[in-house]
Amino acid sequence: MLYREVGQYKSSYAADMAVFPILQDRIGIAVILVIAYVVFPLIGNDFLLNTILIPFLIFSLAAIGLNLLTGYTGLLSLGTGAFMGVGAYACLKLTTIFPHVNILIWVLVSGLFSSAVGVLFGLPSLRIKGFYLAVATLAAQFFLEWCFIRIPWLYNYSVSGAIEVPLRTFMGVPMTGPTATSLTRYLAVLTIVVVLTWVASNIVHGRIGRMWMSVRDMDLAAELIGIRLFRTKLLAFAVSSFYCGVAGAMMVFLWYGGAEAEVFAIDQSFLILFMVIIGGLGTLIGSFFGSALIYILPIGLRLIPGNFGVPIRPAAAEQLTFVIVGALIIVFLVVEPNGLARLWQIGKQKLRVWPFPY
Amino acid sequence: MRLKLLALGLALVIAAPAAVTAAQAEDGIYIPLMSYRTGPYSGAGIAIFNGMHDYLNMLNARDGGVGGVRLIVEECETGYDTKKGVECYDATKGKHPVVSTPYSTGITLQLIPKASVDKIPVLSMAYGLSASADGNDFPWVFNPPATYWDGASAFIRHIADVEGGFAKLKGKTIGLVHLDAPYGKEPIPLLQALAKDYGFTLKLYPVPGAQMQNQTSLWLDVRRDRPDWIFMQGWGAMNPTALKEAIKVSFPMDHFIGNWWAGGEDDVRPAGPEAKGYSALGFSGVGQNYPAIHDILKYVVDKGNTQTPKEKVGEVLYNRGVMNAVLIVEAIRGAQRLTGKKQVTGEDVRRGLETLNITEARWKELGLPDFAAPIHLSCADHNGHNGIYLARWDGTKWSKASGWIEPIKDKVLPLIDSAANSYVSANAGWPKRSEACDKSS
Amino acid sequence: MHVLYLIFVDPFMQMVHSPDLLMQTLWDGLVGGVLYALIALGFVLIFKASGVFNFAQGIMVVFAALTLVGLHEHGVPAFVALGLTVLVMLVLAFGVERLMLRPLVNQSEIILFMATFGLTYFLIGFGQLVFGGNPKVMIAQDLYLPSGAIEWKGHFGFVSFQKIDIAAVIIASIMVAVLAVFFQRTRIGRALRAVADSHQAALSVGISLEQIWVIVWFAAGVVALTTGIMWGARSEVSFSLQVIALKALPVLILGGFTSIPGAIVGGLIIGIGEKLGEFYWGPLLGGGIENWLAYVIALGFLIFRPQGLFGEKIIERI
Amino acid sequence: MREPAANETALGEALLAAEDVSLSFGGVRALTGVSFDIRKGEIRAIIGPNGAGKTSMLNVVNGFYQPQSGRITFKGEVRKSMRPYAAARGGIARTFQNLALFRGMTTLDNILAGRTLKMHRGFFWQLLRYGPALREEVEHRRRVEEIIDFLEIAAIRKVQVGRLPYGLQKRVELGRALAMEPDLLLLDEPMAGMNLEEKEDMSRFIIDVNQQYGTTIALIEHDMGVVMDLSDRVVVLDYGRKIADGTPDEVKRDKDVIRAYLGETH
Repeated sequence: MLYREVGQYKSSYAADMAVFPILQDRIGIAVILVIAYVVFPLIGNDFLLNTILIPFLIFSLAAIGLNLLTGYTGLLSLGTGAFMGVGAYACLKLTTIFPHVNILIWVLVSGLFSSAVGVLFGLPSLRIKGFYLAVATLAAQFFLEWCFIRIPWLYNYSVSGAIEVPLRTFMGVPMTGPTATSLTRYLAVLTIVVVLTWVASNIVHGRIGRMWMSVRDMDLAAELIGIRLFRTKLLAFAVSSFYCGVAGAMMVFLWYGGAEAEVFAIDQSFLILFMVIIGGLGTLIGSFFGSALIYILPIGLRLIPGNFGVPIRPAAAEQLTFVIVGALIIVFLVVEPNGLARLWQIGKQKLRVWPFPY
Repeated sequence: MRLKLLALGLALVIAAPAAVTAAQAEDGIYIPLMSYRTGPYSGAGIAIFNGMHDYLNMLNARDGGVGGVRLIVEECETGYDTKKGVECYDATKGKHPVVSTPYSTGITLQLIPKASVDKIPVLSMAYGLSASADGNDFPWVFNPPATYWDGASAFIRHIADVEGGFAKLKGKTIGLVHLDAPYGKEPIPLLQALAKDYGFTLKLYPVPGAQMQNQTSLWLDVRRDRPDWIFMQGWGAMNPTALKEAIKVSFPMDHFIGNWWAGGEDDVRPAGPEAKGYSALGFSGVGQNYPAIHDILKYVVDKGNTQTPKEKVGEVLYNRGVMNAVLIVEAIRGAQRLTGKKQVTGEDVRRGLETLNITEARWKELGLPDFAAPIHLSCADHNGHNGIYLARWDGTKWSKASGWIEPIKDKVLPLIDSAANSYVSANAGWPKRSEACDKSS
Repeated sequence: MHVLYLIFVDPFMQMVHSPDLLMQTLWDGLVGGVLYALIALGFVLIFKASGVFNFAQGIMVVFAALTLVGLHEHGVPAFVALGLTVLVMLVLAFGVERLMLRPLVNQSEIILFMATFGLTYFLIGFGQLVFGGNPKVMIAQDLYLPSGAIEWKGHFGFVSFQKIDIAAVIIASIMVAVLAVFFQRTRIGRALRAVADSHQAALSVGISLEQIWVIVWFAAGVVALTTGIMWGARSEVSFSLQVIALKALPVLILGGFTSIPGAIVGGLIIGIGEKLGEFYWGPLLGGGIENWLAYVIALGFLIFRPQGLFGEKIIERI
Repeated sequence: MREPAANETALGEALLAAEDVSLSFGGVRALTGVSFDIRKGEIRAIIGPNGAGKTSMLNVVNGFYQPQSGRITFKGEVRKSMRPYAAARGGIARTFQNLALFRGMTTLDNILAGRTLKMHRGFFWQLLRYGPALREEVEHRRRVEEIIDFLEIAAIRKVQVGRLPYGLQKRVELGRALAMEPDLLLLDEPMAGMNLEEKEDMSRFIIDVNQQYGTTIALIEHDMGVVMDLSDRVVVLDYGRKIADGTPDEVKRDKDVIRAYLGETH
């Protein structure tokens, strides 16, 4: 009976409306933050930081972005990869033109460019819905991909045609570029993700979140209680693309350290969509679960055979990974169509009555 | 039931990466191969990595390794995906690899900045960043034996020979069919410069990545423009499709030349006998007729220690893999010589690469007579800009169809210089070379 | 001014000046369109009968072709391999119904859509695991598919018709005709249409949904196999083909998700439209616009006709 | 039968008047030349057999359908048709025959969503959920809690409405409409599918809303007993035409109504 809310009375509406109304949840969050900020940096090697945690956080943020659009507002998008790309290229241009401004500021600002593009491609949502809209976002995906390759100005006319990340320092510490350590990059990514997750949670728990969910659940009724559908949808496109854009900029500047346009191809869009659905549509915590499962699990699967001495060819392991991930997606959908976040809730419910079964 | 699933899933997720850190250290020289036997480019990948794998294993079986130290060869599957490539790199980093061979331009670009930090040299054999041929700016990156610019310039030299001199190029139209990605676009600046110098017209025919198997309209363009020659900077499924389409618009095959990634057996076979006469650049020998390849057959293939079917040994890309392995091994030998150590590190191998000198005689010693042009690297020149030959497809197999063609170095080198400079200036804070220079042996 | 000339005048001048190229473009567009239409047809079959937006249709094309070639590589005679592949598609249909659709019955559209993503991954991995990941050459000769070309020469130039393309068009037409007869004339076909109209109605007249699902997935599998053979013969059999399969989506948008004639007409419009666009207007933008042109055509179309070419006007009720 | 005396004096001028409204879909005529008005403070019933065009009429009033001809006067303003947003802004709220709740949201969120138009703190305060934005949330929460108490649904405050039984969902939907503090409340069969007890509760809520808040109500209902009890005036539609209009007593005696409607059902 460790996890229970009995005896925790709220004396104000404000307390009741807090994002984590239960004490144990608040403690849990504090513990996670301590682990993330103190324990991981102390024990983490490059592999843990650079291959597991940084990408995990970045994918989580992108998944949150897509979740705001697809999970909260009910607009299916297959253009996430391209919107991430917009963020990355915007960040490159900004830091090229204004090299003295802190790169982290540009990472955030580049999200705004992604927002603008997102709104532009969200315009068809005025007329079209569902899978039809998904195809409209595919148009964004392919068109933007073409732009990333075809407009040399975007990648500073570099011969390789790729984004080359320059060295940028913050108070003398390298943040980006080859000399930036995994630890600095990890802390920067972590901070941005924590802050933006907090903001996202504020949005979805407030008026705007309710407007989005209203549109998702029953757009006609939403209109009749005075929600302007078009504006609300565009706002969702804008905020969602902002998150994706920031994730894209972080991906190139704080993780890869250089990238080709191919990184933002359609596969990326699908990957993030998997994360959102497996994690749970319309939940923020689900975005983290989804990102963990879809990104980290295959790494684990690839490493397990080697570490347990099972002789398996890497290619076969890779193909098996595809089979397993594919099967897992189906199994998860069958077992819990509402995603990992729902399982998490059920788990908490079990804890609440533990050790009694009901 | 659901909870158990969740718990199991989470346990898997957490346990797996943790297990990695406890990677066992084994005695020997660790060479990770970033392979791709899956994914869209697996056709080429399988052949290349078979070649590398088999040659290195042959050394282990025949000589007990290099200089008495066993080679530990481990593949990490990237699927040609940059993300997985970086993951492989980080996963293997802890085991002290002596060299990294990313085999994808995307992954190479990721590793170039990391190389000097992690002290692991990058050997990108005739791919990656052309500018990295400049050893002063890129002390940790090597891309012998030739850059894409060398390749494209060799193509121009070849057609000048056929046409009867560079002067005859004037007024000609030369088409570049290329993958619409950084790799495919690489030759453009060089060809543009040459077009200006020699007075030919350059026409670009980009193939978007997603359209690799759907090139009909592009080849209609070719049919409309009727270029005199076509050079193809192609890759993967793009190549056979391009050949089929070229046949469709009846473009003369003997005026159609691919670069060295458009010259494998799988690239031309689907096009059938009509592809006869198509040629492609190459820099490593074809066929099984080399003592070293015989050794591979004897020590590895016949023993069943490989995934390679016997008839695939000696194919173009297989032999290219062998050549890549030779470069690695020669660099390790060089490092052992320079340091006197047997168990060398990445730093030592970097020095070995910088002093790499494979003469004609040395190729022979290695059991690969006339397999490739002599390669000589130096601190400033990490490429060599070596000779390239033309291989022609006779409908069933590739065979050498020319002698060594020299790249047009006086055009390529300035371009390398300026590209290296612009890379360094774009990457503000790029470290200055601090590595000492060894005398070549 | 010059730009306007290049956009509005020059392409048409070219069309008039070299009619052979125009005809060649139209023919190539037609063939491409037929193949898009075939992929879209697979989508439509499944969507109509089970309401599932089957993302895996593209990969089923590759998987079917890979199975065929892979079996042949293992020494199975071509036509036996063909039969076995049809059998494999049947097993796949059963598996999908039993393991995926049945447990997910009554779930929302997006969940089913996601499940087909899972299927896509599964098939990619499984196909490579069994048959190897390297690209393969379609066994066109063994299947007695013609090769070579017929050239039609006139005083204005020549138009070349690949025999394999002609075969593709003919086989596709036969396939569509067979499907149409199947839907209109047979008992199962009528049952299929009943399911499309209303699941409940179908249940109430005693049609087993499970059977229907197996049948449509099997039919979609056979369509996929046909598409795979044709496309494989035109280039090669490899997994990069799946990206092209996405082109079926704009085709569906044009034609509507539930209309077989829509899929065909949509396919032709997209096929011909993107070839014309790429050939005559592409050079203005540096080429390579074929990658997104189809989507933009579909998008522009959607804004004016959100329900597709053959879809019914949607009246929203509340 | 409801006591008319108390309300007779309160009945003011027309809040909304529809004149000669015609609506058709393709070739099908849903409404033909319908005119009627709703006066301030009254409970106005719209009745008629199935397919008579009742719901279409409500849809025209709150702008979901645009009629081909006719005009609508709302709060003195004459327009050709309403628009949903303008209708909501002007104070028209609505419940639906087949429920149009936000099924994935909790009861609380559903009703809070009804307050969207009353909330004004901008986007940037929303990002922080602090200061004015939080104060605003709390203030509206207080109003919503009043409605929750009024409708006696406190126990299901934090339950996803998709999981609630039908009767409670109807109540939540009423709550959402009330949260808009409407001037005109349109109720489309608020008691459909309810048992007697639930109907009585719902009737009580409707009367209370009308009397406590002075909200004008237009409702569609099939249960004649309820209609006769609740409403001040009744308009009767049949095949998209108005066939009668008046007090419940007048309508009940109307020959056309008996023939078209009562005669068939009773």
